[in-house]
Amino acid sequence: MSQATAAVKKDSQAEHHEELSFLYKYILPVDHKIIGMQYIFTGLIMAIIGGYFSYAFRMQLAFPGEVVPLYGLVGPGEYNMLITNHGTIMIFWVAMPVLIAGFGNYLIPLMIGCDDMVFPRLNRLSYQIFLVSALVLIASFFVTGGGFGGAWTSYPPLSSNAEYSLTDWGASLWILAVALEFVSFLLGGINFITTTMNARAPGMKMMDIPIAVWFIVIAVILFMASVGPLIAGAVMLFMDQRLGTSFFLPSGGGDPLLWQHLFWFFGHPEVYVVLLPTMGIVADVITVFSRKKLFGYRTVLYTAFATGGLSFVVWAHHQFIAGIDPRVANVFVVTTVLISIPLAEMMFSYIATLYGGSIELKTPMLWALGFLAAFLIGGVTGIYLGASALDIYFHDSYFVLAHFHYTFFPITIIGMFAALTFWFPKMFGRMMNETLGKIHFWGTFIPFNCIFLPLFFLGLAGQNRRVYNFQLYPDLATQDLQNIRIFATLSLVVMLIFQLVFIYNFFVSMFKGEKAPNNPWNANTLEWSIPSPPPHGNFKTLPTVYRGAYEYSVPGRELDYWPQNEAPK
Amino acid sequence: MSDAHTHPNYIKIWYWLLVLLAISVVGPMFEIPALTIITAFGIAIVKSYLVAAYFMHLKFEKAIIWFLLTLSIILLGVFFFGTAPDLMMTEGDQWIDCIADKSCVEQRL
Amino acid sequence: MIEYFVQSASSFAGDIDNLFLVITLIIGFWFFLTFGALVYFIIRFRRKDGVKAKYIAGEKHSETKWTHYPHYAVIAMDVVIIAVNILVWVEIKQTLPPRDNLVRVIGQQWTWSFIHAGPDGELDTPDDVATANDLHLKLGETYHFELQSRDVLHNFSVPAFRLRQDAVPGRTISGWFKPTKTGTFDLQCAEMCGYGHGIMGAAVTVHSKESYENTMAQIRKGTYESHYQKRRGTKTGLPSKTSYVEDKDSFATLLASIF
Amino acid sequence: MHGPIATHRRATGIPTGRLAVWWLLASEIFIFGGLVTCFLLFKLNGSPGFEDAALTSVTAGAINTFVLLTSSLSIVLAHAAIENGDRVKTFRYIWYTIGGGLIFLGIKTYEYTGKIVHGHVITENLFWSFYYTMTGLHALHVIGGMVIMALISFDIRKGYNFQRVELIGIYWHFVDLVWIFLFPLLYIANF
Repeated sequence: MSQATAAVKKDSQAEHHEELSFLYKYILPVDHKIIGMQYIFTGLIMAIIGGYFSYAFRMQLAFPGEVVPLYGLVGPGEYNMLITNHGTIMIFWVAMPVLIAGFGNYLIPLMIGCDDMVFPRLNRLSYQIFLVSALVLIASFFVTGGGFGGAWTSYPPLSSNAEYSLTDWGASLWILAVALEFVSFLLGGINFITTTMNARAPGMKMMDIPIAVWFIVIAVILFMASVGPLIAGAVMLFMDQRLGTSFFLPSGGGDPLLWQHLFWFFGHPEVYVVLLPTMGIVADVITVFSRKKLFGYRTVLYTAFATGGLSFVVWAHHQFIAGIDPRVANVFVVTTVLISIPLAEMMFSYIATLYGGSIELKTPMLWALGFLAAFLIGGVTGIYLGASALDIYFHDSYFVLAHFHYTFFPITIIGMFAALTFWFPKMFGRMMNETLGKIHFWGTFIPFNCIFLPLFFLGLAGQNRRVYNFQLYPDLATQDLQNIRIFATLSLVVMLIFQLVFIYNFFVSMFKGEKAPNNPWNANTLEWSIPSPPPHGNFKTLPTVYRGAYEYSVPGRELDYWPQNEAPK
Repeated sequence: MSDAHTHPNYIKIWYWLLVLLAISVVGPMFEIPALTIITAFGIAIVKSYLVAAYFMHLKFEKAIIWFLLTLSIILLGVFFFGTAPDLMMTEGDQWIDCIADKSCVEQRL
Repeated sequence: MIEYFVQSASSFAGDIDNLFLVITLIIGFWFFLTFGALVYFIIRFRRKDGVKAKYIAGEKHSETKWTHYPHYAVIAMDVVIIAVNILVWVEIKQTLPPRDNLVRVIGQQWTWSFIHAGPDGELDTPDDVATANDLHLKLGETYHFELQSRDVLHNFSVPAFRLRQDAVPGRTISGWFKPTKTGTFDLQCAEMCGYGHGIMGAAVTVHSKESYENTMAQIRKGTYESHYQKRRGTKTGLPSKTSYVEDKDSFATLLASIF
Repeated sequence: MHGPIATHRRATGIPTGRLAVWWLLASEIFIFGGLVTCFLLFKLNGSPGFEDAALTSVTAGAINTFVLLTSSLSIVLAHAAIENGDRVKTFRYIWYTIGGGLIFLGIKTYEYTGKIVHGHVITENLFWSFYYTMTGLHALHVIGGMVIMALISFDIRKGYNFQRVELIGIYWHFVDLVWIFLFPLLYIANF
């Protein structure tokens, strides 16, 4: 005992953060900031692939049967592969790595005031597994038979038998990549949770932690608690594919519905896994740019707990008409509609935060407010789908598609841009160009609505998802509906073109932008108290925390912000 | 390292575990289903409690770890009961498992 | 509101449309209230020099009531939604009204087979009439269907009937509908079922009594011309591409391209 | 060995390593728990094939349980020894544990071979699919634990990372715990 404690004590004194060689700084880093950026850049590259896929299949829908410029002809099998991998990439390889792993890695140690993650090498390992998973997924597009095309939910028996899916190795590599990605995030997640639980700066109480950190950690806990059964399910599916077992095959005694339950038991909490980090980031951004304390910090936190808890008991609303017992559906309707209560309360608190503020519409603030507005539409349309009877009409229609793009697009893309533009000065030590930033915002936000608002109406008209050519259905092949499809597609093209503005702004600002001061936005949290970009080891002397993260415009103070680590007089 | 607490007598716990193992092996020999379930799973729970509480020092651990482990078991229970109506029955409200009663169309499997 | 976009041709279509309307009214109210507050705050509380933001922690009751009261109202309206919804759900999915006729629907990659019960109203009897991709129904009769799948998941989806149900291999799922309007409607597969998912459609034709008997007689004699095939060649609204798509996507071509 | 200061903070009062192991085990509970739940769902449904549980060898299962329980004892004794600073004894106990793991895997291999020779392969029916999947995943955990234990034992001999004995111990007990539940599920309960 005594000897061991002595060893621990010796360890803690041994650390000094020297500058590292290029190899250890950028290729095999243990520094959480570099690992975080690796995640973000990998995620952005995957986002480009996912965006390219969406371009290809939207063009096919608007101009069926024609050769898509920069892609080629999209046949039915290829269309399935494109939509499947668009969904998979955007959720597992963009939303999760950028928002949770990327910003989680970058922000958690900075915001809670410590020098690194508690397990830096585990952190590196989890990124490397993630990278391998991304490469496996990309490899799956090029094997014989092409990439997997059974939709991102990969319902068996379609996904479990090559005879049905016609993508023998595509399906196996797909499930392998997804499973690897889960393992990577499990390892990363353990790191995040233990870091936040154990390594907070002295004085930082539970209620002083910035909402962004809280929400990332809650998201990770949700992920850990929901993904286990699906990892087991992935093992079972893989064995069905490769060894010929029949866990999900009715003729061998299995049940295809089992996969649906396993998948959605993970899949619904997953929605909140990606939502919460963005909600947290947005909380930080709107408080800074409205110079307001967050309205009801505790309320917001408790609603997040409630949402997280409820998210485990709503999963079957994805299966209302998928063959589950109709009596069970009633239970899930109740829980599903109930989940609107904490989320509505959270939304009300965010909007109430703006009340009486001093709002400055800088680019990050525009993104954050854009998120609130767009997510509001995504949220309210969810009520339709939570009602089982309406789900009879809307299930797997474009209404569902429009609904979840109104949640996932704000979460993933808008949230990501809010975070990138907000923390860009801290990451690279330069400011981004405001004008270009605003052009990019409007050039993304307006086309985004033009893409997905019309899709609600296509859903009302009875158009189903995952169909590669609606000309085959006379009721849907009318010129009016086709015009809507063409409009949505053209909006997508416009939006994709405007992303070039961001890429230009991002790289030019990274090298040529105006030098950023330590605290360009006059924010309170700890990461703004150190130089931009922070050195290896973050803090010269580790900070002590004296107050909560949102003490803006405190009466009786000359400055309208009050850094968390500023000692009281 | 574990904090200052007196060690339980590990050998004694081990003896108990072996006794329980013997019971769980002997139990099914009476071929009474109820007794089998009790000796098999009841004893498994007692054994796992002994291992967790004494060998894993859970008895001396902070409440949060208990909370964590209990929560994970509860969530698995939620999953079980949400899934059971579909998987544990061969017929329900407006559906029947037609493999079981061979009424299905011939499967192309 | 849905009937503005698509015809409503079954007895419960109106219920679903009404449910849609109820929910639209409720959430429309909330949406405009919340969205209005958001926009108003953004405009009203823009940064002005010399004006300092208010310090509101949102922890006192006088402050939290602004989020709590709306939130209680949300609960009340949720209860309304749940209640109305369960009524409609029970009617459509949990009850089987007495049947006039019976049809078995079988999905397989990538075609629909329909077995009409014939005059005796029972399946698995010699007078059954089997068709591929063509479902024929009599106006005003309550139909029960038995939904089965031969291979993977499929979904029996007829938007005009507001009807949708997955076909799960290994299960027979039953349900009902009652056509209330003559005409031919689309049936789409709505669950990803592989390569040909996009072309797995069928035509649902609701007949008057005489026309139904005629068609059935034609089918028995073998002189029947498929409504589904006839329909696919017509009115796509995109004249230039129609023939191209048509050739490219015929089932035989598809199969040939795979094997 | 050194690491960031963060690693040595303990705001919860639980050392970071131990906290992380507990979180790891919580996620493992979900993975094994998911499999066990699926197994139970099919078993309670009366799916055909589950009566084959009578064909598994209770003797082999019981011996394996005994081996794992004993190896659990030896790793906890290793932990007790390192708390007293007895590195030699710790090293020896860790290797006893690894030996236990090897015996376990040996018996497992013997069982697998016997079953496969008798035609009970993984595709025979759902019971055997679950049998091989669950015991296989468990065996992978045993192998992983043994490798880590071997690495730690050499650290101990060199005189550092003493706290890791407890961490691998907790993990090993968990592997033991999983087996305690697999044993009645796959070997005893053939009702």
